[in-house]
Amino acid sequence: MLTKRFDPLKGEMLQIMDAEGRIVAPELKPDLSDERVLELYKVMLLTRAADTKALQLQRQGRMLTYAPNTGQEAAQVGSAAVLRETDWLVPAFRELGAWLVKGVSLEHIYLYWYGNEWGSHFPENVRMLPISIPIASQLNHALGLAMASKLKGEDDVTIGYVGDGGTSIGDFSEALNFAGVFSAPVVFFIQNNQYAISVKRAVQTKASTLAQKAVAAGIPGIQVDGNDLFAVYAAVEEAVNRARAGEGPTLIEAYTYRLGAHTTSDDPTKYREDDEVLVWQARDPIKRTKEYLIAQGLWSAEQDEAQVAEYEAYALEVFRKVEETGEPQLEDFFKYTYRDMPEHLKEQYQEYVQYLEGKVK
Amino acid sequence: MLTKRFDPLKGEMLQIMDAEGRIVAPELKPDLSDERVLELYKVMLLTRAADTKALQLQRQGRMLTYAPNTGQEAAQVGSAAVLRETDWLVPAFRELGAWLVKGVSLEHIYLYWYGNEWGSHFPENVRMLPISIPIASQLNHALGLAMASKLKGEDDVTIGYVGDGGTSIGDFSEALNFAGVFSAPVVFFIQNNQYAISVKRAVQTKASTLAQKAVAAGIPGIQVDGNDLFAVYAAVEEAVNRARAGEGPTLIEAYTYRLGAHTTSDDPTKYREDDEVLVWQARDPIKRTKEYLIAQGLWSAEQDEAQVAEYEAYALEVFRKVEETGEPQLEDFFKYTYRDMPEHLKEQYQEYVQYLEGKVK
Amino acid sequence: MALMNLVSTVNHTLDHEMARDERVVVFGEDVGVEGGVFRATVGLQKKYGPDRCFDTPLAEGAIVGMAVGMAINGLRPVAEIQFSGFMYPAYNQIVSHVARMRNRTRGRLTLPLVIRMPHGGGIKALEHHSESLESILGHIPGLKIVVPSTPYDAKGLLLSAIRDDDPVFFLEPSKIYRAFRQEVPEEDYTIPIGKAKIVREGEAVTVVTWGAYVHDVMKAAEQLAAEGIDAEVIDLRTIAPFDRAAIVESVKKTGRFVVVHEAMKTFGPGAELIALVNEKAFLYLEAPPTRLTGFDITIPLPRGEHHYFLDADRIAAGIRDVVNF
Amino acid sequence: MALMNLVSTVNHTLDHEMARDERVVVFGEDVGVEGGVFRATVGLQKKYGPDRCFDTPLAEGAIVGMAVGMAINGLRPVAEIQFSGFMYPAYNQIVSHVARMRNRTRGRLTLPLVIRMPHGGGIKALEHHSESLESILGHIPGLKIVVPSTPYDAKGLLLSAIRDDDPVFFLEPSKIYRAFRQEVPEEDYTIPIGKAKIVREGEAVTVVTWGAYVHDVMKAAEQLAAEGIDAEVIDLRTIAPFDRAAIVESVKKTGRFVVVHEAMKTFGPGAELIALVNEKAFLYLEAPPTRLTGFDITIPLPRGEHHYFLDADRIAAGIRDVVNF
Ligand SMILES: Cc1ncc(C[n+]2csc(CCOP(=O)(O)OP(=O)(O)O)c2C)c(N)n1
Ligand SMILES: Cc1ncc(C[n+]2csc(CCOP(=O)(O)OP(=O)(O)O)c2C)c(N)n1
Ligand SMILES: [Mg+2]
Ligand SMILES: [Mg+2]
Repeated sequence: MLTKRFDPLKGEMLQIMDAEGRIVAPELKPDLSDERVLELYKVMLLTRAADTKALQLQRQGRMLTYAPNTGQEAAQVGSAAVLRETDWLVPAFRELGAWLVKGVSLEHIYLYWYGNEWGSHFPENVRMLPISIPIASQLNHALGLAMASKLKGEDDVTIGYVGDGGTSIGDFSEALNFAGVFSAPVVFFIQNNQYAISVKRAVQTKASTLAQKAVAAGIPGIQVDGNDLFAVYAAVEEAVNRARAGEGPTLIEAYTYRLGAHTTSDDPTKYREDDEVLVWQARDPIKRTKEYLIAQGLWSAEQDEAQVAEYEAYALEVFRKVEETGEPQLEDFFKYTYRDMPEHLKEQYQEYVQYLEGKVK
Repeated sequence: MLTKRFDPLKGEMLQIMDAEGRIVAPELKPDLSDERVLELYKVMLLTRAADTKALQLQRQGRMLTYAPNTGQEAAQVGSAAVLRETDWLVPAFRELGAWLVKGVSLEHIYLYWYGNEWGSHFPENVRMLPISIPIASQLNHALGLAMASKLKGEDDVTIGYVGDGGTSIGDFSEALNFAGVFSAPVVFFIQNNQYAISVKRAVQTKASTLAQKAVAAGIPGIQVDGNDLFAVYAAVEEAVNRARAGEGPTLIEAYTYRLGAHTTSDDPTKYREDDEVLVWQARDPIKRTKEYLIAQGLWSAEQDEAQVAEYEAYALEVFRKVEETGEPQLEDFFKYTYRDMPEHLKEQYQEYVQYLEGKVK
Repeated sequence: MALMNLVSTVNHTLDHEMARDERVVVFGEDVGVEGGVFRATVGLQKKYGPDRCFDTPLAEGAIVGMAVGMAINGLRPVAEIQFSGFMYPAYNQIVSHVARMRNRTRGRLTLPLVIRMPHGGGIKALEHHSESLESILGHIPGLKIVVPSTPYDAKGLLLSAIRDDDPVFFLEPSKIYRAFRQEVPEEDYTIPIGKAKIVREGEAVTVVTWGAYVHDVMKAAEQLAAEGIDAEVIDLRTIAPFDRAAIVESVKKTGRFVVVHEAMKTFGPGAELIALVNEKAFLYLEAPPTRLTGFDITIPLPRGEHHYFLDADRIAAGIRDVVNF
Repeated sequence: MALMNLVSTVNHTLDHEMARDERVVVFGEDVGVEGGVFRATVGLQKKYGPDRCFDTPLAEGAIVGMAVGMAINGLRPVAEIQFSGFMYPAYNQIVSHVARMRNRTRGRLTLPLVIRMPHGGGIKALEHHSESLESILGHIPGLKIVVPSTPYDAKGLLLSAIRDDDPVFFLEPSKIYRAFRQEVPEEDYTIPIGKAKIVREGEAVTVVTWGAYVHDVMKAAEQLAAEGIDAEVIDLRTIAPFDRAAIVESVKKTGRFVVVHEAMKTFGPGAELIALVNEKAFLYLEAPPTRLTGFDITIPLPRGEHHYFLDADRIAAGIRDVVNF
């Protein structure tokens, strides 16, 4: 078991592919076909293209606030890739790659960041919760989804995402602890990107790893190289299998880095050195996976360039569609508070419509 | 260091005196004079006498709800005994022995349980917070008191108490984590009495010890035999010294048992077997310490009986005084909401006084 | 039909619905093995097994957050918070998620869940065991809040709550858990959420209240009737979204309005009802709409709590003032 | 004197008070190294060192709970909650301890602490970044709640808040953090907590508001003045305990009352003011006291948020209705 072999209390971290795309632990490499690896790599590329576009559009004043994912694509894509369709994915707010793997359309995602609630209305078959802004609170929903699967006798698994900052808030400990007690089929996945806005990981906790927080709940925990697609996949696969077999929850810390800003309102030069960023750029998960694929003869620099261009064009096209959705329906703001609109909301809505009509006249 | 020698992850628990009062680890025995040990033993006796009386009085309908301490006296007295006058004690609600050691009068304590707020108005020199009913929330106050000592450059230490149930709620993890990050001079002391009302320790968490929850915060943790006065004292002494020296917080789990009911509204036969209680009665901290003292020639069965009788009489006398305090001052309920009574409260108070006067007429 | 008190009715109703709908799961602190500190869930674990009724670790935020996930994934969780004063650790889950999941997802994800809790005071309890949360919860769009005043109502309202597709807070007045018994039908019946009940018709003044105070207000009304003051008493039953029409209609008839509640006065639930009466029946008002409420203080410990709570005499005096205005 | 906007005034004022009183410590998420996501604490760590101004891990409950302990042990903590929508995890600390420590100990332990947070919306932010918490906090006895509407007031009120022996919530309307600048004296001055300010005298109607809406209401008042409607505008400034006399006196003069706020309507802060006006000035009322507020819905995401917030036109229309009643 990986969680036995890599003890976070001893500072051990699972790595399978190094920063140059070389396989350093072939015996641990997950059993993925070349096509599947390429497929996942392409989602990583799309994730980055969507990021790049969103940032451009935001600077043009067309997109609103946006939380970039650059640098974290392997952690996101590698983790969600393990799930099957009936498994549940519970996001925090910075897992674009994971959502794409889970089948959410880029249109939904852009629509959300564009400030429209319909961006969180996913199709029936996409088992993903909406973005959760209150940090770590979503982990208890992951617990609940998993508990329901278990109590219903279904073998679906839930994965819940959280950031390094999120491990400090009570919900994190509570969710892990409940999951341990109930042997809930859930995987808690930390994207440790070293920052909570400006607050460094070292200020977040004195624990030397975040994976060791599993000890408090008596559940297995493991730290993995979060920029290594294979390591992430392998650890999540083991955890998901364990959960599916009724053996309870796992905590996974993906050690990664946010190469961009916290959100488009953030200026990271205020709190970190360029040198640090350079170090992590060399560990870029996309670069690394690309080098692996090229070395395997599965991909080329030219194909890569063309694919990136295609995805950027696609992202722009999707955004244009989103822009064209225009004004949201006024009634929607009132309609979804309860199943049936109560009388006082009908009144508020109607009075407002009347006011607006009066203004137009 | 005890926290290095006794690793909760290996199931190791510090014990110095066994259930028969024999010293099993003489090299670890804290450096306490015979008089001091006897003094502490007497506080344990007083604690139990006060408990016994309170329960009797409650059954007579004279005392209100009361949370008994029987079985936990060593954990309470042994921990607080380490503190000096300027150190802070932050209670949960079941640490009578600790409060007595810290210098709170039994009169205050009875007055509180009798349902009068003045029971929490301690003298200026007693650095103890009032009872905190919302489980574990008080640990963040302990953190804050300790942080203030540190920031003011004073070397006072704070001890914060919590139950086994309290380790599941977010405040517990948050307080430990903050304390670790800031190296706050605080000791978190768990009275693991095996139950949170009816919920067994095993349902509270899958962690095999509560002490190991320290790992999540990256701070030292240790499990001690909570019915062993010396083990408790030794572990707390080490932790307090460390905190005072600026070396940060410690988590201590005192492994003990609530021999009585959760409170006077609780019936433990609904959720636990008599056999279990019998096992723990044999481990009674008072019996054990008494046997030690008698073996040392410091005490006798006769002295013990007389002392118990004296304390029970004393407790009754204190309670009678409390009963005589009569009705609380009406104005007090309004007066202490703000420093100065705002106009709306003056109005509410005056209207009510008028109403009462009108009724009397 | 059986004679039941309020808490045994809650127990009977949970049993009834767990038998009928296997999606219903019941959990909370001390809810399983012990059957709840008030015995509201006694016997359910034995009957339905520990998958359907179980104890949780001590953490209200996780209890409510878990209920959110369960409700999304096909269950109908009925969670217990041990006392309403211990709801606060779950307040983030309540405001940020329980209230909003439907709107946030434009109806894609809904939360058919119930949070039950003992509510209000007057039972000589410790601090934090006497809280009234109507406006703290009622201010949040998306929540439904129900307070029964009788065993009969409790069954009908609780069945409605569990079957409701929206999250419902079911606040059980602990003071009357065992205060009296009533005939409660064994059969299935529901009482609609959102409808108030006129418990006494009258012409002189409209008195709105709910929960334990319904009984004190009724006592006051009887006192007043003896003096020739004929009060109309409305049991609001649902605090959010509440029955505005029932109140407005009654005030249009009586011209006078009193609201009686346990919660603190300022920014409390009574203020809302007075604002409503102003908005909808201003021209009918013959006296200032009036609140008889708790003081703006922390509810005293047992030795002083009788000062905080209203009794029939004080209520009658307050109503009399409005009628004699 | 220097021209300052609201957020730079907060920064200046914290600096001022940290220099004057070494018991003042400032902390919260991103407060230290970065100087706050809105830059309200920028430069303070550099100037006063990391013992006086520092970052905390991410946990609002611990931030507030730690402030409680610090205040008891001789400091004057000024904690920041990053947005008011993230106050909920601290709500248990706030209700159970911040509000009650003085009363619980009959004055033995007091909490001179300040919780600052950006408040309200209208800044096209993500979900949970636009919350108005007046009644959620104001209902709790023992808390003081202040909302400044100008840089000048912000300094005077914040100094009062830090020097107050009771816990004060200082809600900073984020919409006007940088909306305009004003001359703010370098010197020490305080503005008393609990006193409202008449920002425009008038005879036709009393309009009470606070925070960012003061400016929209003033715009509306100018529009109305052009029509010959002379509104009296009161900036409430303190939400709890609020200045009842100022409101009542004004309503006795004008006979008409409108309250304008961002928070949701039902069980919202406006209800309380209307209840007060009823209790204290019923016989002076010539029209129903009226609320112009947010709808009872979750504040929409940016594409729709303009529907939630009132502008001067809508405010003017609402006031006009009351005047023409
Ligand atoms: C309860 C809560 N407090 C504060 C915030 C404001 N906030 C948004 S993101 C963030 C940092 C989160 O850091 P982390 O968990 O590491 O996730 P990351 O942003 O790095 O992906 C903060 C403090 C929030 N959203 N929720
Ligand atoms: C937040 C909160 N939830 C629930 C309760 C009700 N309650 C009072 S004591 C208790 C059990 C506490 O167990 P533990 O922490 O082990 O302390 P012990 O009673 O054993 O001393 C519970 C659930 C509470 N006081 N606070
Ligand atoms: Mg992070
Ligand atoms: Mg316990």
